[in-house]
Amino acid sequence: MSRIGVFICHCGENIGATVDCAKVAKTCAAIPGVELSVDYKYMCSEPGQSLIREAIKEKKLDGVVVAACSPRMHEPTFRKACAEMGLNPFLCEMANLREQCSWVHAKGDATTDKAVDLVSMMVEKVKRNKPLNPIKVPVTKTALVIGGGIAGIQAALDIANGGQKVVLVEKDPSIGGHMAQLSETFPTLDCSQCILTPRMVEVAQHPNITLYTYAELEGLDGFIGNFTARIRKKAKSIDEKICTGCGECVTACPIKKNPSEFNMGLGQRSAIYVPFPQAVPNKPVIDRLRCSYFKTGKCKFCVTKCPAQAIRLDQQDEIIEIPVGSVVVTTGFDVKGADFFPEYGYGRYKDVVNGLQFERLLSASGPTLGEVRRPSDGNVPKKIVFIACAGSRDPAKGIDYCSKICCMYTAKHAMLYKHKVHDAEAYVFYMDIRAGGKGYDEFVRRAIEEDSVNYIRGRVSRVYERNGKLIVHGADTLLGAQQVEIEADMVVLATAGISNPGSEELAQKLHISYDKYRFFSEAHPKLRPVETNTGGIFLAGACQSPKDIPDTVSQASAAASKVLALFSRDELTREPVIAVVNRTAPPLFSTCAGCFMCETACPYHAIEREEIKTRDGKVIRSVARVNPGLCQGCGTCVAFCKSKSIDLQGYSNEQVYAEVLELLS
Amino acid sequence: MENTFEPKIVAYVCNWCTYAGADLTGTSRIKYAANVRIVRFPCTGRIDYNLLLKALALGADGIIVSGCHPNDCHYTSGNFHARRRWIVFKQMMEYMGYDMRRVKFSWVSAAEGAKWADIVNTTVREIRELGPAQRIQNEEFRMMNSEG
Amino acid sequence: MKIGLYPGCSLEGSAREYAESLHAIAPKIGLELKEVEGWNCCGASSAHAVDHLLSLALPAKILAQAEQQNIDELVVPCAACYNRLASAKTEMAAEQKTRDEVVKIMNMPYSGSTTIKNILEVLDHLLTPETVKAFPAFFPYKVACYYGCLLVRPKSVVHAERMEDPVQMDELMKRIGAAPLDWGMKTECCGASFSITRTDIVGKLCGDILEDAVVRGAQAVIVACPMCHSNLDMRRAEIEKVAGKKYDIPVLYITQAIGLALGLTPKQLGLQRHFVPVSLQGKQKNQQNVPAALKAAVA
Amino acid sequence: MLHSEPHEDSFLAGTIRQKTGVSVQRCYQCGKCSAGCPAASEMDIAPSVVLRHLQLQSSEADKHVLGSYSIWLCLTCHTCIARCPMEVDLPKVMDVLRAESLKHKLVHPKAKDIVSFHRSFLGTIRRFGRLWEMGFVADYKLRTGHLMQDIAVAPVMFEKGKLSLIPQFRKKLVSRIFAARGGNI
Repeated sequence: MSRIGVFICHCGENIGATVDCAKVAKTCAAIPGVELSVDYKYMCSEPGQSLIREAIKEKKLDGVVVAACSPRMHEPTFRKACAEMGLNPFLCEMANLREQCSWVHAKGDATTDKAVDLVSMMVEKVKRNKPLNPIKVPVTKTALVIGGGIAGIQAALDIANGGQKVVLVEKDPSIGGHMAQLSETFPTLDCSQCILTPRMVEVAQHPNITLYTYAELEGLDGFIGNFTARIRKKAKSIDEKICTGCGECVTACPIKKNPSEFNMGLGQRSAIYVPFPQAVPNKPVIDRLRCSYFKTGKCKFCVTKCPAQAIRLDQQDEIIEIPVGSVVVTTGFDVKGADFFPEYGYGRYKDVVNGLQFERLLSASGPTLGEVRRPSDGNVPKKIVFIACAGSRDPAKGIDYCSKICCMYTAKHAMLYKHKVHDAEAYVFYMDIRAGGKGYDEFVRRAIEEDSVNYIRGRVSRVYERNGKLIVHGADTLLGAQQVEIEADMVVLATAGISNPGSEELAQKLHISYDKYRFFSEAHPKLRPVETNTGGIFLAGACQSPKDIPDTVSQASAAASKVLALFSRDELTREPVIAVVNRTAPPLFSTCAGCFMCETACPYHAIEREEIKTRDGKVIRSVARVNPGLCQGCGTCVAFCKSKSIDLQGYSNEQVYAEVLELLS
Repeated sequence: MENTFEPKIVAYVCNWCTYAGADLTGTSRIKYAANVRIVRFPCTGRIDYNLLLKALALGADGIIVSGCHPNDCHYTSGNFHARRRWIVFKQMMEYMGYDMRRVKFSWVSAAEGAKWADIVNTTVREIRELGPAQRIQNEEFRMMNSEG
Repeated sequence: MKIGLYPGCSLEGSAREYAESLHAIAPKIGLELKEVEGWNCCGASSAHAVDHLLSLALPAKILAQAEQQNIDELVVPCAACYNRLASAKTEMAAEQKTRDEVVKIMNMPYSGSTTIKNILEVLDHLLTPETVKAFPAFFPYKVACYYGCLLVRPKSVVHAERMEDPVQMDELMKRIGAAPLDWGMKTECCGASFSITRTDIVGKLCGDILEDAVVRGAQAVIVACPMCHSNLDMRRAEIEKVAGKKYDIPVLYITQAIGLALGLTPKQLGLQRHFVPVSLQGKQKNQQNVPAALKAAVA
Repeated sequence: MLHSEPHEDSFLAGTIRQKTGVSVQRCYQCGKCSAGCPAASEMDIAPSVVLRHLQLQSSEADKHVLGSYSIWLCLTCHTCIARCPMEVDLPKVMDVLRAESLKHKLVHPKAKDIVSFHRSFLGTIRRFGRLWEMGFVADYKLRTGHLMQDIAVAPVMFEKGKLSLIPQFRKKLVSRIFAARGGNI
């Protein structure tokens, strides 16, 4: 016979005025198994709580029902109170007499009757509650950071400086990402590489960071604190340990006319290459799709020229497995190419470029060494038209969203162009100027007022080429949409920022969700901006949505702090509200029939197949097992289980049926 | 003459959307009929249809099942499973000749306090019209149970 | 290839040479045309401007008639008519309500089964690189292929790929030995129905078109639309008035260019009907671009 | 012209939505249509501004649009909708506006010729089933009084066999259709 204490709260007038609390207490006292049933003005108040604590001690209660406000409000409070008296907190339940009774019904018997029902339902439940203990999961204190752009670099450094181990994986031959491609950065105009490269070096040298470039994630198994990452190290065709990065091979390579990814196709690179001078690591890789040895079996110039004999043409991809406790996804973004725009020439005009290409033309390390020159004939353009919202906010082209960074970098482009070519004219066609951010609007105003960049509010209808000039047809919507025609030497499209190719596959490997534009989804748009729905996996930077460097870096640091918080303990504790598969004595072992319907139902891949073996290792049968680390406690599997072998702690069949029985009998 | 029948209505709701929504009905002091008793679950995905059959077998006059809107599920997909299960259940019950107007399935988010009150009130009104429910007899129950 | 023909009003009048050249080349390229009997005007540029249902009913009736005469494929050489017929078909397919109204108005059964083809689609099907090998002559000129609006827009009606830079006509021209230019006015508007009411606008728009063609060294403008043709050819005086300069560049229907490649006489192709004399002979700037097969053919 | 009366249906925006399904509120005034419109330079209010007036949903704004020259200068070349990021079907809107303008007798004085053109055109079709160009042009001249216009072109056309003097009568082809829809002509 259980000894349950029932405590009815008046919540001042909130419940008391509508529900006859005394009557409820009195009626409930009669329920078999109820040791004590009292009402009190404020149960959550200190005297109220000590009332409960005292009762637990004196009456040796083995269950508590507090009938007060919503459990969403005070359940933790009362469970804590019970725990203080050594009563397992999961033996305490609340009946919601305020939000779902007194506040929504009129004073009267019907309401009081309902209150009694609600309480007695909980009494019946509590009778069947089992003491539960928080689940403890060990934590592997190594973080995997995917993507070596500024977000990945920042996250990796913060975690590493926090004293934890980091594995940084980058798919390209060097870290640095898009930021390494930028010329100057708004709104301060400090040189991108000058602020980035020191950090790249720091990453390479940090004792807590293991860097794998030219590598990609193959797969991820496990759960928060206990992942296993499979990483493919693509064959660089060199032995990094002995390569000195002298560059002899690069000079020797005869296959020089390959479009340079780093220079957005505006420059060229050899088949064995270092993407850019400040690359980290500063050691070459062989692009096997371009290398003539891998195409024809002949050449080997690099092999013969290499003083260190570091070239390894027979090298194979290598797959390594690393245990990690947490993952930070920082895979960044991509931009649309100029060929995305029929009305701007389908990319047929060499002098119609996108923003990232223009960055390379402005950059001192770029193909023109920082002089603005037309890709077509190498002349210095005297008149450039910049088109904002090229593809962004354009449902007709399938991109409804604002890419956020274009307004600022377009102002920067126009400004830098004017600084470099003094007698130049710069026109910017825009729809709105979105310059929210510290010093941002001031920056745009500077472009307009001090550098006299010509801002025209309107979208460009068409760009076409006529004897070496680009004819731009626009309109000035501030002059009644009067038509504007500009004969430009160059057109720069602020093309939409889009998710990286392959982001979808990556999301599936990681079991994280993504939006219809294949940007990764945060767990909550406001309150959990760097978490994903999968515990232990965090986001930072433009892989979540297009964003500028300051936002990216703050997100990266935020994600890093989440990881450090996770790693601050040796074990994770979680609410024990999870599913369990029953176990019985041999020869049955479990009533689970092994149909694994639950496996298909579980959104968290928490169901594992456990093989029951005889002593000599012969498999008798395989049954389901719930991984307590992965299970979030939704109970979908319970509803699916035909043999009722799986049950949800805290909401077990026994408990909920008891509630229903009590209510309807 | 005025209809004085007070139906017993059981509500199976999920903790994250509808239970919170019902709390909001309270905090916004919106009144509704006192005939409903809420049983709280973590997710509609947990609500197995034996629970509905049991309630009907025990003489509930009506049932409301309510959870998060599609795509809003706290557990990403529980409510989709619930919806699929519901469709099958409804067809099965109708096939067996049960009047499914007594069982309501709805989405109520944590922000839809008014909607919750509205659902309860309409359900109570409709079921008052229908009158007391015929209890499902035990053998029928067992029969369907074996389906579940 | 046996196919129904909807000529449309212009081909009986101001664009007679378009009809003549079409019928002249048809037998030579294996095209058998069956004219829709008792066809009426499609309403062209006026009906839609005044009454929407009228602009649907007129073309719908033509299609209904085609159906009655078991024509399941219909070629519409006039780009304007093509566009009207296609739009009517699309709109009636999209909206059952509209369709019922239209059927009620014209009081004829309509199933929407007829496939509507413009001249380019048909020629593309017939003028394969193989078939042109047999051509006696070729058309070795630098040409500016002018599509105008109605062959490429709106995309919901005419499903032209590369709406901003179509290439079907250029492809056809290449096949008969011409050198189509990459120019800027392929799909700009010529002023269409303003040929009578606002000749000044037509003058300006057409001026821009001819200017660009001439600047890039075109020897002829090729069109597949009577409206474009009449504006560029018959309105030459207004064009020159606005531009303040003379343009002697001729404007040919695509069927006429093909006719010349087939060795037909200017008379057979109705070239004499043009306002701007078609004098191309003797300035064949395009020898080098002529496919070997064609060189052989003329040698 | 403030957003005084709220209810869409009582304004052109409503009529347009109901007749064509186009919502003028989708337009975010980027001006791309005006930028590409071949006739814009001649218009009294640019295409995007026409839409802006419709968005205001006030009787003054609506009246202003129906009385504008622009709606008659639209060539239905579809350049706007081909490039519109919000896919607002402006040509469809223009068709409705012209019909409404006629209905409410608000046609811009300078547009009289264009209206006459359409009337002559459709009148000829109504009478002959097909377009008899000679008769059509003659009819137009009589309506507008531009008797001398094209005095140079016509003879040449005739001489080049582009004009036929005698029409063929195929009235019956279209009589039914015009009986049903000829109201505006």
